[in-house]
Amino acid sequence: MSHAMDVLPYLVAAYVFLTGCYGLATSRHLIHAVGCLAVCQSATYILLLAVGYRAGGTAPVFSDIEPGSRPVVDPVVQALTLTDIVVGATVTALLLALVLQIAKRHGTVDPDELRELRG
Amino acid sequence: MHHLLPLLVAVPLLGAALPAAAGRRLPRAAVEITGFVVSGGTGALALLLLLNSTPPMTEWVGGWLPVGGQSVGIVVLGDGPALGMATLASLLTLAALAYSWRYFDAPPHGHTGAFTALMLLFQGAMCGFALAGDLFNAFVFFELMSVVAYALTGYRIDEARAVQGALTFGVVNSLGAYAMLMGIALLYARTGELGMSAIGRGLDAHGGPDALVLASFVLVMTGLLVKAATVPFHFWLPDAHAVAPTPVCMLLSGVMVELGVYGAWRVYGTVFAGPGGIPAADLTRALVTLGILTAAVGAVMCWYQRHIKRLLAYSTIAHTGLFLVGLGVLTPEGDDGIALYVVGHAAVKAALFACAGVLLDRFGSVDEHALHGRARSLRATGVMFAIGALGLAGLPPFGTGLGKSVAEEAAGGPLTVGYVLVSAITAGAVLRVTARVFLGLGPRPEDAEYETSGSGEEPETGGLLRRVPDTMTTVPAVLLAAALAVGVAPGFGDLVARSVNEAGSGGAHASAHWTAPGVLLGLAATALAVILAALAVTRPTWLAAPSWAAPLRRLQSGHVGDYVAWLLVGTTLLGALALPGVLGG
Amino acid sequence: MNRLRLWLLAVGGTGLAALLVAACLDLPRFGGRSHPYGDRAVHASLRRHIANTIASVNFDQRAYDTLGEMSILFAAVLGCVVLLRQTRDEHRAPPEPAEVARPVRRYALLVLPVALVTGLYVIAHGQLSPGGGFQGGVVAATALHLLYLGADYGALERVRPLGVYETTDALAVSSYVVLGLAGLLAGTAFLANTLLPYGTFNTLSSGGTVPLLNAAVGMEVAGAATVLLAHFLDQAVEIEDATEEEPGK
Amino acid sequence: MADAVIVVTLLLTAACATAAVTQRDPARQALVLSVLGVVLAALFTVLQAPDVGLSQLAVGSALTPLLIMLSVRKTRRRGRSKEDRE
Repeated sequence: MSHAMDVLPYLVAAYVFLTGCYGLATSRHLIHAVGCLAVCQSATYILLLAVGYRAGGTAPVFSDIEPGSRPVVDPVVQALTLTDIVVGATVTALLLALVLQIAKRHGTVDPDELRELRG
Repeated sequence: MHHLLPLLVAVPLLGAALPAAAGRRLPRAAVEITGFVVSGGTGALALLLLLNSTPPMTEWVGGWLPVGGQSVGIVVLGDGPALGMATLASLLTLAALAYSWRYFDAPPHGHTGAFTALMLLFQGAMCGFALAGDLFNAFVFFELMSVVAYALTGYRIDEARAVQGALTFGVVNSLGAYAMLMGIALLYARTGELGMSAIGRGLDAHGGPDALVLASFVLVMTGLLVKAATVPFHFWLPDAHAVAPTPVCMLLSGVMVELGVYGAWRVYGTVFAGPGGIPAADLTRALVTLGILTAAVGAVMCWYQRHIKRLLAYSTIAHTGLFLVGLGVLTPEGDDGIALYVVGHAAVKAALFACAGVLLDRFGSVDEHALHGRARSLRATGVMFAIGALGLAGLPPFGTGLGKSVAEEAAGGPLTVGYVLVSAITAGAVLRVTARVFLGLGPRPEDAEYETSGSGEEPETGGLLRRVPDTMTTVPAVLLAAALAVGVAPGFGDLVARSVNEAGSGGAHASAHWTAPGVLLGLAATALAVILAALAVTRPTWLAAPSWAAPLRRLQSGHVGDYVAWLLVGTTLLGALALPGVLGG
Repeated sequence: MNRLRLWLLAVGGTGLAALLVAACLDLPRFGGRSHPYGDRAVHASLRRHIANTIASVNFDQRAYDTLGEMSILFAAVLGCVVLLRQTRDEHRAPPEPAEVARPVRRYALLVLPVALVTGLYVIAHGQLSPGGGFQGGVVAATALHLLYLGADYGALERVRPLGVYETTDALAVSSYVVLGLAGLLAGTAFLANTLLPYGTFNTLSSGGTVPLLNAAVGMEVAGAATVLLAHFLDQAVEIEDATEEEPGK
Repeated sequence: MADAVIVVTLLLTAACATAAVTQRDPARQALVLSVLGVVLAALFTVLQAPDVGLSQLAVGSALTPLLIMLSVRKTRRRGRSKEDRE
């Protein structure tokens, strides 16, 4: 158990990333594709936070614990993940806006039926 | 002086935010003048800093100076290449804003400043990315650059193609960015640092490269090479650049793609070049292989386009391949040559897009076949288009020619032939367009089956203007003059070479100037381009698409799922190319 | 499904999977003790009297990243304004006021003020406890849209003058940049947190400029999320295009 | 004990991610994404990142699915009115 535990979170992150890529490549609906991209991005959150975890550590917030009394997990990756989450939401919003316009202009949201921009 | 470095980001951001806050009541002219002043001022500041960049500057944002060699802050770099790219991006933004003065009409109701604000944000993002010395900070500005670019690409929402191209662009680039972030997380896990040079030191301290280093290298490079439109990550580029508004195309093709190449150079040189990183031989193998592939695919596809903006987009891909080859050989001369080449190429390519924009404005079409002979009256634009083509071929004394000749000498051997061929083919395609569209030479070519035509585009001005606005002819003229100046101005080449070598290349100094073989090769490429164009116009059947090119064109399917699959193949390819050194080490 | 794509996906996916798994096996084991940057960040945060280290990293040590992130949000708002604008062939049709079940209405109107206050509280305590500008901003913006559930679209549009939120968004970005520039003008560095006293540890006013930057981000996120949601609601509810207009035409 | 909780949430995350990808109907996918958001928020809290968990709860399980639902509604509405016309 403990040995598998050493790498399990990383493997889950890799798995989530690849799953998202698979969904993105085989998607038949552009909104679904944007959702899959969000799945891909959640892999980055998992990886970042897994990298910063410290066994037995607590959250790096010192409002109710004495500084130095307990080990804390890495605050830097948490800050990075926060940034990443906001970035992800904005990208999703923009892409969805584009999908809406595609639905209007092409009359379809199936990538297989978009017959422009070839060759 | 170094305290001023973050201003290159802050000023355009403020310039974008303040008019947006006040912008609902402001007249259009006020917003546009603000745009000029801000982007021009930032450009001037970048130039000033560039002239003071010896010795290279660094700035710790927030004053978090390192204690005992370690800091908790973000470092911003102020060396020659960083400030050079920031200056290039700023000046080109200024040119694009000037170009869109009359050209770009129809701002969204109640949001007069939206286009200008987005352009300024784009400028700030490009400056921020160029100056980034911290890997996560580079990712943030990379994303900012991407987000603004998606919105700008899809700006003409009435156009079915524009929104499709923008979505493809968005999905592929975002996926690339997430791959890059995975790579950054892996590097952070190994070294516990985010500053590029700190990560480099951390990797070296850990010992030789292993699978972790390889994976992080591949993932980070994937993000950057997607931006640089390297084969097989390149599919999004023609789809996006062909449909974006022309002023935006000038920036996308002129600097954004090159920033991807610059990022790859910077990240390799700072993070992975040490003994704990990727061995030099592997990097050369990876970059030169991908570069050759990119240049070949770009040149072939460029030749067979009829949509003029798409043709120019493929020529950008071809030239990006040449940049990668030049950097991949890892010599100081190669770096110098590519730096000059990038500057010259940016000016030439932006000028060519600006000319294509005039066609779009006059005829509502950028289709080589449909416009056959119709643009005879646009003499000035035709002449500039032809001059731009010669610049693309690297005719001395254009800056592109100088950069190409230096890079050719650094690459040497069969790679030189590649440089000549690729620049000749792309320039030949542009000359062919000139001959058909502006001179009406040759018979009207026949339509092929699997291609994107350039007809039926919406003009980008609201209501047809009586004549071509002066700004739309002045801007390409100035840009072409700048491209010429890069090659002619005495000592400019050496100046660039010195500042590039100071920043990277391990302190070795090389000089960049015209040599006899370089001039001859430039002339040869130009002659070949002229011959190709003449053949294509007079004997269309001789150079018609051969059967082997058809599958290549079919790969460009416009399907976002295909592009994602190719992105995965690309990461695998990159990993395989860089694998031997890791196994041996 | 296209066969070539499946082959590419199989090859590329296998390659990337192999690469990632190999990399995972070389990573330091999960839960390890070595976090040099993290430890330094904790010390720096305590030196500046900021109880929540993450706020310190976001708004002080790596405030420059947050500037970029705010700009991304700002750019996305501008982008959505541009991309979801009403085109010539579209028109607005105010939706019929929908009948809302009384319990739903009561619930929504009850939760709305609570959620808004929670949002503001979360913003204000950013440098003390978990939460801050991002989280609070999103909560406040989403809370506002409970009105749609609780009352109807018209009520929502009345309390939500979009222009004000857009201006708030832009002003918040500007004030963040101006606070950064103030550091530069004071002779230290861009975004330097040296202007204000660091205050008493674990109080609302501790941490120098951190609470100010945090508030700016909170305003920005609330404004941006509201505008984004509003534009999507507009598309989903109000804007109709030619094909939707009259079925028989 | 802590390890066991982490393992469970990790496996749940992987399962939700798989479901979000294989659920091809975008409206249902939005719901699954919302669940994924909650599971991720729980995982982050277990990993001692309450800040990130809160953020993920607000963004990942509320804002993003809401945007997706609104987009689905818009495209569906179009599709329906087109069918009516035919």
